[in-house]
This record gives sequence, structure tokens and C-alpha cells, in this order.
Amino acid sequence: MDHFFNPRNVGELPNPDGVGRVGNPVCGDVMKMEIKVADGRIADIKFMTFGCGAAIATSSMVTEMVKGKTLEEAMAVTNRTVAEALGGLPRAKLHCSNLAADALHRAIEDYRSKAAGSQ
Amino acid sequence: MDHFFNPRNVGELPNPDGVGRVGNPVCGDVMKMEIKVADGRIADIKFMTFGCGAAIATSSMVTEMVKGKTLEEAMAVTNRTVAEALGGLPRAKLHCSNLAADALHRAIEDYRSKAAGSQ
Amino acid sequence: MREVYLDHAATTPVHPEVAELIQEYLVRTYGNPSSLHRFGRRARAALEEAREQVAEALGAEPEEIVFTSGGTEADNLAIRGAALAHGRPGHIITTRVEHHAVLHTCEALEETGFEVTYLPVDRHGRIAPEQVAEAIRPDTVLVTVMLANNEVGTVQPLAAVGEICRERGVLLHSDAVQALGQLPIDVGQLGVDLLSVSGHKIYGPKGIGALYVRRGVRLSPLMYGGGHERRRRPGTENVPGIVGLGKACELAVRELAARARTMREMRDRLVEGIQARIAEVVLNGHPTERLPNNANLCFRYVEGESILLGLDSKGIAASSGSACTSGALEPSHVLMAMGLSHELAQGSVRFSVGRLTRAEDIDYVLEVLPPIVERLRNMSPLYAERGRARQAGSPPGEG
Amino acid sequence: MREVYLDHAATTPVHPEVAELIQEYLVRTYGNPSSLHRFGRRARAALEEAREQVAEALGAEPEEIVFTSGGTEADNLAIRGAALAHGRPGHIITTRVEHHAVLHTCEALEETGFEVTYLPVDRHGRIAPEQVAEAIRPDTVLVTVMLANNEVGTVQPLAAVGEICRERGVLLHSDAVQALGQLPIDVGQLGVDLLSVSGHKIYGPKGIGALYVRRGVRLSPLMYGGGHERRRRPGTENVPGIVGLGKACELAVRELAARARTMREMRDRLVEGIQARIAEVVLNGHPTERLPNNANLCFRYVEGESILLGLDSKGIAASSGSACTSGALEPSHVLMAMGLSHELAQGSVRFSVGRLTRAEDIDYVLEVLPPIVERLRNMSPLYAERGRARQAGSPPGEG
Ligand SMILES: Cc1ncc(COP(=O)(O)O)c(C=O)c1O
Ligand SMILES: Cc1ncc(COP(=O)(O)O)c(C=O)c1O
Ligand code: FES
Ligand code: FES
Repeated sequence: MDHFFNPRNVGELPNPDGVGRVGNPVCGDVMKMEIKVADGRIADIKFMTFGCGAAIATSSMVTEMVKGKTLEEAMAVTNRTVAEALGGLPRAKLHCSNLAADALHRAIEDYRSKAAGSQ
Repeated sequence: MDHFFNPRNVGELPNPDGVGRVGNPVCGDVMKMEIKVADGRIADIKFMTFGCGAAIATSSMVTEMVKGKTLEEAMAVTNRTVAEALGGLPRAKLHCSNLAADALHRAIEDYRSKAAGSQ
Repeated sequence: MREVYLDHAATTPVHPEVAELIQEYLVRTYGNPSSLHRFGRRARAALEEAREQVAEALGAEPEEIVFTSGGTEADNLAIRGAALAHGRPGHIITTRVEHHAVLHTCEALEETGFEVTYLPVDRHGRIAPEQVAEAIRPDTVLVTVMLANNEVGTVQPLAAVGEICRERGVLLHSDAVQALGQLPIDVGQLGVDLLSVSGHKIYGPKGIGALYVRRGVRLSPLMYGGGHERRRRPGTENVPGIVGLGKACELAVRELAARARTMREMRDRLVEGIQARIAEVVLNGHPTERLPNNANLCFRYVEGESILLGLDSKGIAASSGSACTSGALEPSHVLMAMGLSHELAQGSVRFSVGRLTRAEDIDYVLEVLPPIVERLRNMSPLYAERGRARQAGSPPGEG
Repeated sequence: MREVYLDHAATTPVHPEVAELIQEYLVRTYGNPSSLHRFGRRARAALEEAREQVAEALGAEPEEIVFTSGGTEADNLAIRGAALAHGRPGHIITTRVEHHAVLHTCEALEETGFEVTYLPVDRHGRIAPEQVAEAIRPDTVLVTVMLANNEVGTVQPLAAVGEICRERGVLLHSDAVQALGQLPIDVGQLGVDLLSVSGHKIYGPKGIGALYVRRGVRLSPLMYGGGHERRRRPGTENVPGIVGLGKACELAVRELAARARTMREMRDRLVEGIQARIAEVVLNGHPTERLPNNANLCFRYVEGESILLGLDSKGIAASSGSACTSGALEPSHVLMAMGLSHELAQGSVRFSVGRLTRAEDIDYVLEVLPPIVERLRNMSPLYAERGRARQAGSPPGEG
């Protein structure tokens, strides 16, 4: 529960390199993740969410997990990895952990497509 | 309940003028009534029953009611008269009061057919 | 930690007088009411007294009360029972804001060939009686409209519906589970043929309820067994529960006005206090035609469940939607039927006060809630976007 | 007046430990288990602990336990649920001595196209397992055989039936309402897929029961509503009742041997005492394969209900047939199935002792009963006729 009451990395970044904003197809809740990339690694990451407690906790956990990781490593994070890191989630809440993973992947893709565009 | 715990006129008569023995078509219980007739009136009456509490109480009541009555008056006694005299019976027990009335009527008929036969 | 229970619409603590009576029937007067001996007769007498108490609370006759295992069974017995007694599939009319015990029962009947009309509601959650009149068909078997809604507390114009149903000769059932103990109920005045109530919403025990069945109404049973409850509901009667329900009904009627006054005061103190302290809060449901205990609020830009978790961490119990769906994912079907956006519907919190709620309880909530909402709003992308939209001068959208 | 309760097969007083626990969950830990907040979580935890206790008592897994409103609902859910989940009418096998909750449920299914075989029993009330093997058809959906009979206490050879059903791939349900707390029960050993129990027969509360549903067995629900009990049984859970059932199960298992010993002793004292004091008494049911609490006796030439009235007037509670049919007219279907004459069947009285029955209680019955029977025999035409028949030297007939 600590990740719910004291979520890490909440907020927005000044000039994000990648932004991922997703709506949860199951519950309709919303999640946004912003990343700063340096040397192919996630230098900084922040999230904001309109989501349930599980969404908040999983997002916080994801940001902690991927900070400093390479983009490839970050892309490998799935909702299952997150749920496991939190010590399991009730079945009805599994979809919430998708939100965080999806937003992260979207942010990385956004960064990559921007990077590709500017090349 | 007094008619159950202290039933009147239980037993058999030495040389009955009429005997009525009926089985209840609903519950299969058995009732026997014996009468002595004098001057067209029921001089004495006794009953025996293999029946439930309501059967015992209604039989006792019937014998009390008809003692000294003319046979016509006795034939007019119905299960309804008896139930009313007892202050009402639960619906599931209404058939029990039939037993007493039926046995009485049968005893009177028995007397009449014997009387007719001996004429 | 201080604990404040504001979830009386989910369930209530059993009244001490009721609990004492239950204890008596658990350990001392424990006979089976079907037994002929004195232990059985004592239980039977208690059962029949409770039946009178329930009947009295509803303006019914004792023979018209059937005890069930709760509101859900009462709803099922009424709706399935009336539908199946009809002998062949027909048409049923209900509303989009019923409890799942009604909605899912109707849906199950659809699978067996019944047709069901789900009436829409206005933004306050009310149907218009004329809709019922228009929807009735020659093959309409039953109309079922709840008396008061469990999520937003909106009271339906039931007496007007009752008049229409009587005129047209159609059976009317009402789920009065939330209304009992908060509104006076008279089945004759409402014109209903069937009406469901439940013990645990009125400071009675869980696992007991009752269905009012107007004399002469035919119902197929849900279950088969002994001839209990005039062959309408088999199984050894739950005497302690029934006696508890009876007592709870008696108390509910006796204290109705006083309880309603307290609840209304506390509810209004809560709503006004919140609106004074937190911006962009919407009160859902009808402004006046609502239960005295209910405050259903949307805190824009934040999700309801997060607020509940925050409140829970401070010892405050409230709920989002109805208790039995609070593990569910979809936003409330009631709020959606009222036309709320998906986002608003997800942001709703239901506070329901009770007969023992005190001003200090409310004030504690008013102290604790604003920082919770603020913190969550600061975490919400919708709130941030709205802030920027404002700064840019454009009106805020709903998501 | 002295009161002696010998009708434990009809219902039992709630164990003081159970009653205390119920009280706690009525007034203090009153949350709705579906609520997410701490009040709800505490109730949920209690619910799940009770589920473990019930599972433990039956040798099952907690997820295999579904709470119901009693034994009747458990029987209905098992039988209707399995039958209707089948999708189309099929064949069901049961016995002629089942409780009405089973028999009438089967009869209701017959009206919807199912075919039902009602197996006959021997004079002790037992079926032979081979009969089941012979009756199974390709379209047999379900076999339902009670573990122990409520009227005569006869225990069925259920494990052997279970083996046959497993071999043939047919679902097996058993009504174990009377057996629980008197016999050790292990669903795996018995080979059952579904098994019903009820709280009020084991010193738990009325209005609560449970159905064991082997993992993987599909059931149609009886009712519709919230998603409680893994979608098998909707409605706010009866937490106090469930907690009480759990505790009652725990106590029943822990005290099983001691209770059975007491009951057997008291029952034997009663039967032997009666047979020593009253002529022409027949013990119904199986001489050895019977529940320790049950003594079902026929007092020839007299009707059972009259004896009950006489006993009741002395403060002694016993019953004829099962409690739920004691208002009924027909002689017990169980005794008739066992081949008793109509007269004998009408003359039966069931005494059922309990965990607190003492020798003084039995001795009081032994003192009071003989004059009651004598008085009634002296009033019985059958007794008089038999007397005359004896005097005339011919053997007594049965009616
Ligand atoms: C409006 C309404 N109907 C029915 C029910 C179901 O009642 P119960 O929980 O007693 O089954 C509830 C509450 O759960 C309710 O609020
Ligand atoms: C064998 C048997 N099955 C089922 C039942 C029904 O249980 P309940 O009374 O809890 O509905 C009973 C007792 O009444 C019983 O003895
Ligand atoms: S319910 Fe929507 S994110 Fe959890
Ligand atoms: S039940 Fe047979 S006479 Fe009353």
C-alpha cells in the first residue's frame, strides 16, 4: 500500500522526450507517463493518473523499476512483472497494472518515433 | 384440550344397538362408535379411536352432544357443528372431525338397518 | 484510530434491542416452528408476531408477508415468481437504475423468452410515470420499479406508477429495500402488488428479508421442499432472523421521523461542508426527491476508489456505487443511465449516514477529505489538462 | 414444569460459543463483506475463515463451499442447479426416503421434462448400491442419495454409490443435513460431487446452510443479483449466520466422538427402557447403520400424534415424522417406503437426543410414557379387537 499512499515520481516533466497517454479499455481510467531519455536509458520518468488505487500503486512501482534502465529493458516490463513486484494483485485489479505498462511503452514509442523523425 | 386429556364416553357398550366403524379416507385413522337407543333417542354412546388428538377431542365432544338426542337430531350433527362446538379447528385438522360425525351416522344407520331387518 | 461509518446504504449495525432478541431465539426459544410441541409453538408464536410487525410497517396484512433470505431473494421470488406463474413468456417493464437483483433477474428471464423494457431515467435518476403507461402492452405481465435507489437515493414516483398499473390491470412490484426505514411505506397507497424489503438495511440482521404479496397474487416458488410460508418458501424458518426483522421494522416505524431528521441534518452538513471546502463537486441524484441518508458526490478529475482508499486509511467508510459491485470495473450503471460522462461516473463517492451519525463524525470527514482530493487531483492528468485549458482561456471539457 | 427436549433432529439450540460469536457479528463487526473499507474487510475475513471451517468439516477446499440460506436451498441449488446446467431434460436417480427438499425438487423437474427414478428401500430404509448401477442410463444427469435419514436415522451405503457414480461418470449429490455432526464426513471418501448441510441441526443458527460443490462442477443459479459466492449465490452474505455455521462445524468436528458417545448411550437407554416397560413397540430403521441420536418407535395400536400430545402435556418434546410435515395428514412417506402398514406408520414417534441430553431426562420419559400409551391403547378399537382376537386364539393382524 505504500506505493498508493506515497507514490513515487508523480507529476510532469518540463520537456519530456516521450509522452504516453492511455485510457484503460476495461474501466476507462486514464494514465499519462512522461520520460526523459539519455544514452538510451530512462533518465527521468513521471506519471499522472486518473485511476484507482491499484493504478496509482502500479504506476509508482513501474517508474521506480525502470528509472535508469535501457529502453529495451523498460519495454520488457509487463503488467505481470509489475503485479509480481507489488506482491500480487487481486484478479479484478490485474487490468489496472496494464495501464502503467501500456503508458510506459507508449511513451517509449513516442520517444522513438520523435527520434526517428528528427533524424 | 380438555376433551383430549379427559375424553368423555370412551369405551365399548355391552350389547350395542348400533355400531359405526369408519376409516378416515384422508389419514387412514380409525374410529368406532357404539350406541344404545331407547324411545328413538340415543340412550348411551361410547367411542374408541385410533386417531390423532383432534379425533379424540371431536369424538368426545360428539358423544356429549348427542346423548339424549333423537336419532334425527343426531343425524343432523356434522363435522362443522363439532368443530364449532370445540371453538374451531385448524384447517389441517378439519378432516379429523369428519371421523366422529361419520362414525356416529354409521352407527345410527346400523341401528336402523338392524331395526328394519328385525321388523 | 477514529472510525466513522458512512456506508449505511451497504449495511447497518444491528440495533441493540434487536440483537438481544435474536440472542433469546438462538439459545432459549430455539424450537422449530413446524413442531407441534411447546418448543415449536413458542417459536411459531414469535414468528407470527414478527409477521404482524412487518405487515404493520408496510400497511399490509400478516398473511401477505412471506419471509425470505434477504432482499435479493425477495426480488427474485417476486419477479421470477410472477413471471413464471404466468405460464408462458410475456413482457416485463423495469428501469435502467434497478438493483442487480432486479436487473439480472430480468435478464435471466429474457433468456427464457420474456421481453423486457428497461425504462430510461432523467439526469436525476427518475422515470416519468407516463413512460410506464406507454410501455404497457397487452402481454405485459409485470412492472417492477424500485421505490428508492441504492446508489443515488432518488425516490421514484411510485404511487403514480401504481395508479397506471391498477388501471391497466398489470402487476406492480417494487424493491423497497433502501426505502424502508427512511420513507413511510403503505402498499395500498403505493398501489403495489409485490414489495421487497431486507433486514440488514434497517438495523436488523443480514440474511433475512420479506416479500409483500397482495392477497390473490399467484407466484411460482423459487425452491421446493416443506410447506412453509403457505407453500411460498420452503425451509425451516430463520426464527431469530425473522424475529429480528420484525423488531427492526417496529423500531423503524416508531423512530422514522426522528431518524429521518437526524440523517437529513447530517447528510446536509456533509454535502454543504464539502461543497464549501472543495471545488467542482457535483451532487448526484434528485435535489429533493431523495432518501435522507444519501449523499452521492462526484469529485471531478479524480477516481472514486482512490478517494475511498484515502478515506479508509483515515478510518472513514464510504463506498463507490453499490457494495455488491464495488469490486467491479465498470462505472455504475445507475450514473451512466443518468447521463453522466464515464469520467464523472468513475469519480463518484457515496456517503450514507445513519441513525447514530453525529456532527463530530461529519466534521472529521470534512477535515480529512479536502487534502485527499487535492492530492489525487494533483496526480490527475485530467486535472492538469483542465488547468492548462483554463489558462489558455477555453472552457473545460468533460474529459 | 420440567422440560425435556428430545427433538434434536428437528432443530437444536445454538451452542453458547456460537451464539456469542453471532452477537459480535451482529453489533460490532457488521460490515458488508463486499465493501472495500476496513468494516467490509473484517467481515470478509470472518466469512472466509468460516468457509475454511466448513470445508475442513467436510474434507473439502474452501473454494468448494457455497453458503446458502439453509439445507433446503442447498438441496435445491444442487439438484435444480445441476439439472438445469445440463441444458436439456435428462434422467435423475433418487430414493423414496429423501427429505421433501429433495423429493419435491425432483418432482418439480419432472414437470419440466426430466425423468426421475425413485429407488425403493428395504425394510430398514436402505437402498442397495447395485440398484443405482442398474438405474443409471446414458442420459442420467444426477444421482441424489441422502447420507442419513431424518426420520428413522438410517445411514445409506453412500461410498459404494459414490464409486459407481464415479465409474459411470454421473454426478452424485448427497443431503448430509442430518449426518453432519453425527458421522465423520469426507467428500473425497464418499465420492460425492455435491453435498448439502444446514446450520440449525448442528447447534448452529437457522437460516444458514452450505453446499459443497466439487471444483469444476457447473450449476445454474437459483437466483440472480450481485456476484457473491463466485456467482453461485447472490445477496449480501449472512455474515453472523455464516460465522455461526463455521464455528458450529468446528465444534461438531472437535466434539464428534464425545457427542456420538453421549447420544448413543442416551438413545439406547431410552429404547431399552421403553421396550422393557411397554409391550409391542417396534424400533424403526436399521439396527446398526443408524445415526446415534435417533430412536424412531412404533407403539402399536395407537396413533403417534396422540402420544406426542400426551408427552407435550408433560413437557417432553418429540415428533412424528419430520418437523416440516408434522402438520401433514399422510403417514410418513419414509415409513411407508419401508413397507410398514398404514397403521404402524401412523403410530410412530421420533425421539432424537442431543449433546446435552442426560440420564435424568430419559428416566423422566420412561416414567411418563407408559401410562400415556396405556391410556391411548385403552381407547383404541384396534387394541380392543386385537385383545379379542387373542382371546379367540387367532394371531393378531396388522390392521
Ligand atoms: C435496492 C436494493 N435491492 C436489493 C438489495 C439486496 O438485498 P440483500 O442484500 O438483502 O440481498 C439491496 C442491497 O444489497 C438494495 O440496495
Ligand atoms: C435430511 C434433511 N434435509 C434437508 C433439511 C432442510 O434443511 P433446512 O431446514 O435448513 O432448510 C432437513 C431439515 O429440515 C433435513 O432433515
Ligand atoms: S479500475 Fe481503472 S485503473 Fe484500476
Ligand atoms: S389425523 Fe387422522 S384423525 Fe386426525
